[in-house]
Amino acid sequence: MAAALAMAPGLEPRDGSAAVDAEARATYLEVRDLVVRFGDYAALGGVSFEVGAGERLCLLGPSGCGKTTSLRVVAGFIHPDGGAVRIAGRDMLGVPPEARNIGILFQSYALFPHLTVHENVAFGLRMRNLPEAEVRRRVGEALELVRLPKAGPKRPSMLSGGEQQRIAFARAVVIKPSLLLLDEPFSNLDARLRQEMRGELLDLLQRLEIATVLVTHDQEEAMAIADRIVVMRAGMVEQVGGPSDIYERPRNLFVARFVGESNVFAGRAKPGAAGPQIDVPGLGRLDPPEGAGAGLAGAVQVLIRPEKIRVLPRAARPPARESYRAAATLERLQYLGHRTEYRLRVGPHSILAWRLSESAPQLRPGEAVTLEWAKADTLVFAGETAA
Amino acid sequence: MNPGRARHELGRWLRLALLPAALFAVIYAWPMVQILRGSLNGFDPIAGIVPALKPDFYVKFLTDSYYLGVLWRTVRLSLMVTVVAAIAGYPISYFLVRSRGRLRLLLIIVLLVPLVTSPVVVAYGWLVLLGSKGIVNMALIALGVTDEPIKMIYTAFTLVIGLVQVLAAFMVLSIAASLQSLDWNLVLAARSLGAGGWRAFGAIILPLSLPGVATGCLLVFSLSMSAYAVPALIAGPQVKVMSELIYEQTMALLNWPFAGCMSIILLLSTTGLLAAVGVLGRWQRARQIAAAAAEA
Amino acid sequence: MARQTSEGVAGPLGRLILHVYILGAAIFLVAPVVAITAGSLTTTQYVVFPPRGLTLEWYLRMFDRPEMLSSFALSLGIAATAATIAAVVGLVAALAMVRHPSPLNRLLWLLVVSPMMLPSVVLGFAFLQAYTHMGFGSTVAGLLAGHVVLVTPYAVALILTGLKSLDPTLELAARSLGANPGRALRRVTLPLILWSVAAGWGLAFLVSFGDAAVSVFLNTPEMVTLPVRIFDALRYSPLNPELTAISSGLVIVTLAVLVASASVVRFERLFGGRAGEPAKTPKNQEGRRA
Amino acid sequence: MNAFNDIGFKAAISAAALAAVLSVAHPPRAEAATPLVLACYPGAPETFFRAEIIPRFEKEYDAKVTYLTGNSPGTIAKLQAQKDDPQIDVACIDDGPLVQAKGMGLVQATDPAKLPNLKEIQEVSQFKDGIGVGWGLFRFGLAFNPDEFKQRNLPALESWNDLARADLKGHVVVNSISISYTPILLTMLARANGGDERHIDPGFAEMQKIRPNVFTFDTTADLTPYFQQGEAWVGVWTDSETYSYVQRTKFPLKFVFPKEGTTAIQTTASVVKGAKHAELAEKFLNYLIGREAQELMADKLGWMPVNKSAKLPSDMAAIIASPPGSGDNMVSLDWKYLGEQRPAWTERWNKEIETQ
Repeated sequence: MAAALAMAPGLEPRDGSAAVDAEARATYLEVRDLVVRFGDYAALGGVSFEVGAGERLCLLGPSGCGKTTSLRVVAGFIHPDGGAVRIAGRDMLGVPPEARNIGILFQSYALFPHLTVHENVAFGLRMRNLPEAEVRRRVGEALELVRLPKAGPKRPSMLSGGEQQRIAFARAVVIKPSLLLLDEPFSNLDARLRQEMRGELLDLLQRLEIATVLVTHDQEEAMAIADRIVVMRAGMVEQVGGPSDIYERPRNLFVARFVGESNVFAGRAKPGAAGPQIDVPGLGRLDPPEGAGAGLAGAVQVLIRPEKIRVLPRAARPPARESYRAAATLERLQYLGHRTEYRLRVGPHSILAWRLSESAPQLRPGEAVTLEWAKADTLVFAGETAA
Repeated sequence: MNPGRARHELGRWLRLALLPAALFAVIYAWPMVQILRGSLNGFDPIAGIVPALKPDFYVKFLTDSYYLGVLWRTVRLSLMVTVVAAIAGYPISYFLVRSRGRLRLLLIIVLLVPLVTSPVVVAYGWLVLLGSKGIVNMALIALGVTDEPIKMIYTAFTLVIGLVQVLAAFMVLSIAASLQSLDWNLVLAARSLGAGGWRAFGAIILPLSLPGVATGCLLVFSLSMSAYAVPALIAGPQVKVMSELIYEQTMALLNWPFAGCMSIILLLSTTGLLAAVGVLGRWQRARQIAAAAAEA
Repeated sequence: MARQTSEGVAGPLGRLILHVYILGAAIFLVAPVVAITAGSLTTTQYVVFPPRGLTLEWYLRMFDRPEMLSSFALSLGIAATAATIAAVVGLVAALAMVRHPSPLNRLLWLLVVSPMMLPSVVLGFAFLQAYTHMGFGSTVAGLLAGHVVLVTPYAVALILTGLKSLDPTLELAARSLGANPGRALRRVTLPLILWSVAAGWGLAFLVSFGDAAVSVFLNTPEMVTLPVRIFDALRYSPLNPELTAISSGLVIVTLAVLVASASVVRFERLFGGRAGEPAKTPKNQEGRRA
Repeated sequence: MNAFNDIGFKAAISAAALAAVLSVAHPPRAEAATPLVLACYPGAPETFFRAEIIPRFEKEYDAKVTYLTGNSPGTIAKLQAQKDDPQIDVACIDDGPLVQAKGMGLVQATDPAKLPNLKEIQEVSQFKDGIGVGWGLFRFGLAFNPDEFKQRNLPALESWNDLARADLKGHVVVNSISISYTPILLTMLARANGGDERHIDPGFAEMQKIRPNVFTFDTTADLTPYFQQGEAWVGVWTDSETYSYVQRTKFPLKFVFPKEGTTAIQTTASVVKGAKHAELAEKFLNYLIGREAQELMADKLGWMPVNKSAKLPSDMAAIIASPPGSGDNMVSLDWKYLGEQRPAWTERWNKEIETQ
């Protein structure tokens, strides 16, 4: 498939891309056609994904998309109305949560407030009736792992948010789970701490090599941690793929808009001899590259990522091959350290573009400029409005 | 939800609910069904109950403005007791959760004293204090506030005061329970954002303690609606409430069908009012959510 | 805890007003009982306040009335048993209501809470009739059953509040760590709502211990609870210091039991609420506070 | 397997076990003596029965008496509930509610031949239908505090209508309609103003005049707190209660019979219908109205005896002003009619008198 133009859903088979990415790994967790209904409301309408051994999968989507419900079905807290969950080939339906050997890091951490840190971490081991000496050894190791070896006698309430999270992580992994589930693990932390913990968690996960499912609504978090991402909406899977697939080749407008920022223009497509011709009022004709976009007709949405747009002093050099150009006026310019953000006007459109600061041209607001972007970076989707 | 999972859920619910439901069906619901059935009987002052299946007593109650007036007074005074208890009890709850050790223990005991004392004794205590030769009147006369003793007992006012005193513990402990679980960091945060003490109270503490206030109001309102001893002994029978009528029919006239009828009406009024408040609350929340969604 | 560092909402003047108010409220709550207790120290044969002369004679006479003491023991036993059953029923019913949403929960709630909304004379009368038909009208079982119905609403209300304020993911966490539902309940849920269960038990105990209206219908020749004895005695013979001595002596004994149990179970923490609190109190605000 | 279930089950078992233990703690006594279950008033009468009457009766008749406390409606409720299998042998009920107990068929007649002491008691205490006997007499009148009267130079009380006197404003205590004294007060007021129980309107009219004077309508039938606290100067009460109270506490109260006449209510005792020990129950009734028991009652309990041969305590005359002659001033009431009218009077009283 041509990399340049992602097609509207329905123009190609649904599960086309997922199989390609999972090829290297043996499937460890397999979730098939999950259906969960709460009364009339369908929380999950047939969700499928798999996780390879040692792989980190992220369920990404806005709130209410069914990602947490999926997680709870995998954990065994919700009995689905349909579908299957298999871990290492074994059917999990009917297996109670306590028999699944799954470690969970809850959004609220769910540390037991009446137990000390040591007792919290030891809880799962005690439930497995391990000898006391081994419990002590493994709790020690786990606390060592999260770099809080002295926290044992403390109460969870005496720890900071970041420390609480590390203890919750230790408690989840000390039982040597076959699968680790992380439910919005960073949402209770402030921005700086979130960055820090994200890196730390990634290190830990890479060291432990446990199959992991992460649930988040934060695409940055998803991209930073996951090997593969499942984008969900309204109880359905929209796209499955590696972080760059999802970003560079979103399957539809929803995925494109949910993952990263973009400029979106409404246009119309007319079938032509060499492929469709696309008119965007105010931007002119943006024909897709040869061979792509066959069958597009009627209303379309055209999408360009801000970092794909080059901002040039007017008529600086001849246009690059296979690219589009548009004349624009610079309205606002913001220097953000490593990058510079431009707010530009082309006819009726307000366009966002950004460049790395070191390669950003020196421009002043009000200046007339030329915008240029590659045809390959122009994504066209069928549809009336941005959903 | 598919039928299988619904059955599964119901099964799990039943495993827990069966014991209390079965126990209460036998020792509570069945006796009350008898009362309901009995309330449809007739009554003869000499021969007693006349078996029948007629809603005569319900018709009598619901068409007589006197009885409806007593029901309305019961509701009105119970609401007053609830509001007074909530307002008067809130500062005590606040103080309770912010004090510790012996002081807190002492305060809890003080709250429980009226609850565990025989109402006859409490009533006599109020007579001793508020009567025309009581300390309060003596003090007022000595201070020259009044020449004649003021009648402070056996009025609707003493009914409210007496019930608030006896039921205060339920309100205070319920509010204290929710204040106890309040995250006081939020108060700090609000104050660091520049909210004054009272603004922080209104914006943070009060809304978060509302569940406790609701539980307290539920308890106090229900108990006020059904209280007998305090109204009869402290407010006197001139301030008639439902339970006094019911007591009179049960114990003095042995008219158990009419007593049963009024009990059923009282129970329906209490649950009906609570349900209406519940529906109103849910409707209010739904409207707020809708308004928030419309804004977003 | 964070509370120790927080200032509360009131300034110094507000605090002063609050303290004065609390003092006033405390006086209001105990004044009638104190007046009568003081009045029963009188040397006259009838209660007067202020008392004329001081004597403990009336209190000492209490011990000459074995039926009062045996009733006291019976009341303690009935109250403890009824409160225990009420707490178990309340716990199980509250778990059903909170853990398993069901349209039947409204009915269950009504079943266990509505006794509170009925005058106790109706309950007593209904129980007497129905229990006699069922064959346990004049037995301990009947008296106990009546008290269980009477006091369960309090246990349910308090345990329900405690359970609702508990973070449900704590139990899920326990399950994911390998605890079956029973162990999760015992090791996590119960310890965390213990205080509201204890508070529910305590209120149920006090209500049962103080009830006269239901017991008067269900008493048997061998079993008359203390409040019934006092209530009857006060109603059928003029108020005298001996009876008020017994009544206020009862309050003193009851509260002594409370104080004693308080030092054992740390009563001041008795009403729940703390459950799940620390998990909801991430300390990340510390960074901002610093 | 399910632990919630498990806990519920264990609780049910332990509750059942506890109940079993508690009931075993009171095993039915195995006794040679004939048992008798007496349902009678709590409080002072209970103390009196336990201390004076029961030991003597048990000794004389080789009986074992169990005393079950209950006021009249409570006892009737129990009799009604146990109708098919009565546990009570003798029931003490006030004469007003006794009419209802009879109407409900809860008590049975006694052969006068079995009650030799019947000859000695007042006529009012013997019932024509042969069901039950009266054993304690309570005559209506006005109890007052002479100290309060002296202090204010108030004229002496003479008539039922004096309750409406302006100088008593706020210091009259009348029982609430739920106390059985009040319908009788109504008939007395009616009689003092040209009516009677069948023409009750004058009674209500007079009560309307008394109403502003009323401090409160008492629901406990115990007027002593109001006298002790000086709220009540006059109360509608009975001679037995006044005497019994003064005898016990030395509180200065006096009692007067209004000139229009008075009537009495009685405490009665009846054999319960289908009583398991009816024979012994009859013996108990006979003993209760005998001279020994009646004198003990007057002496220890302070209640007026129904037995004409019983001696009255010597100090009684100082407290109870000249009991009216046995004949003309004692009005006998038609209890059945009063019973029939009580619901209607109660409702009318509630609407017209006991309102704010």
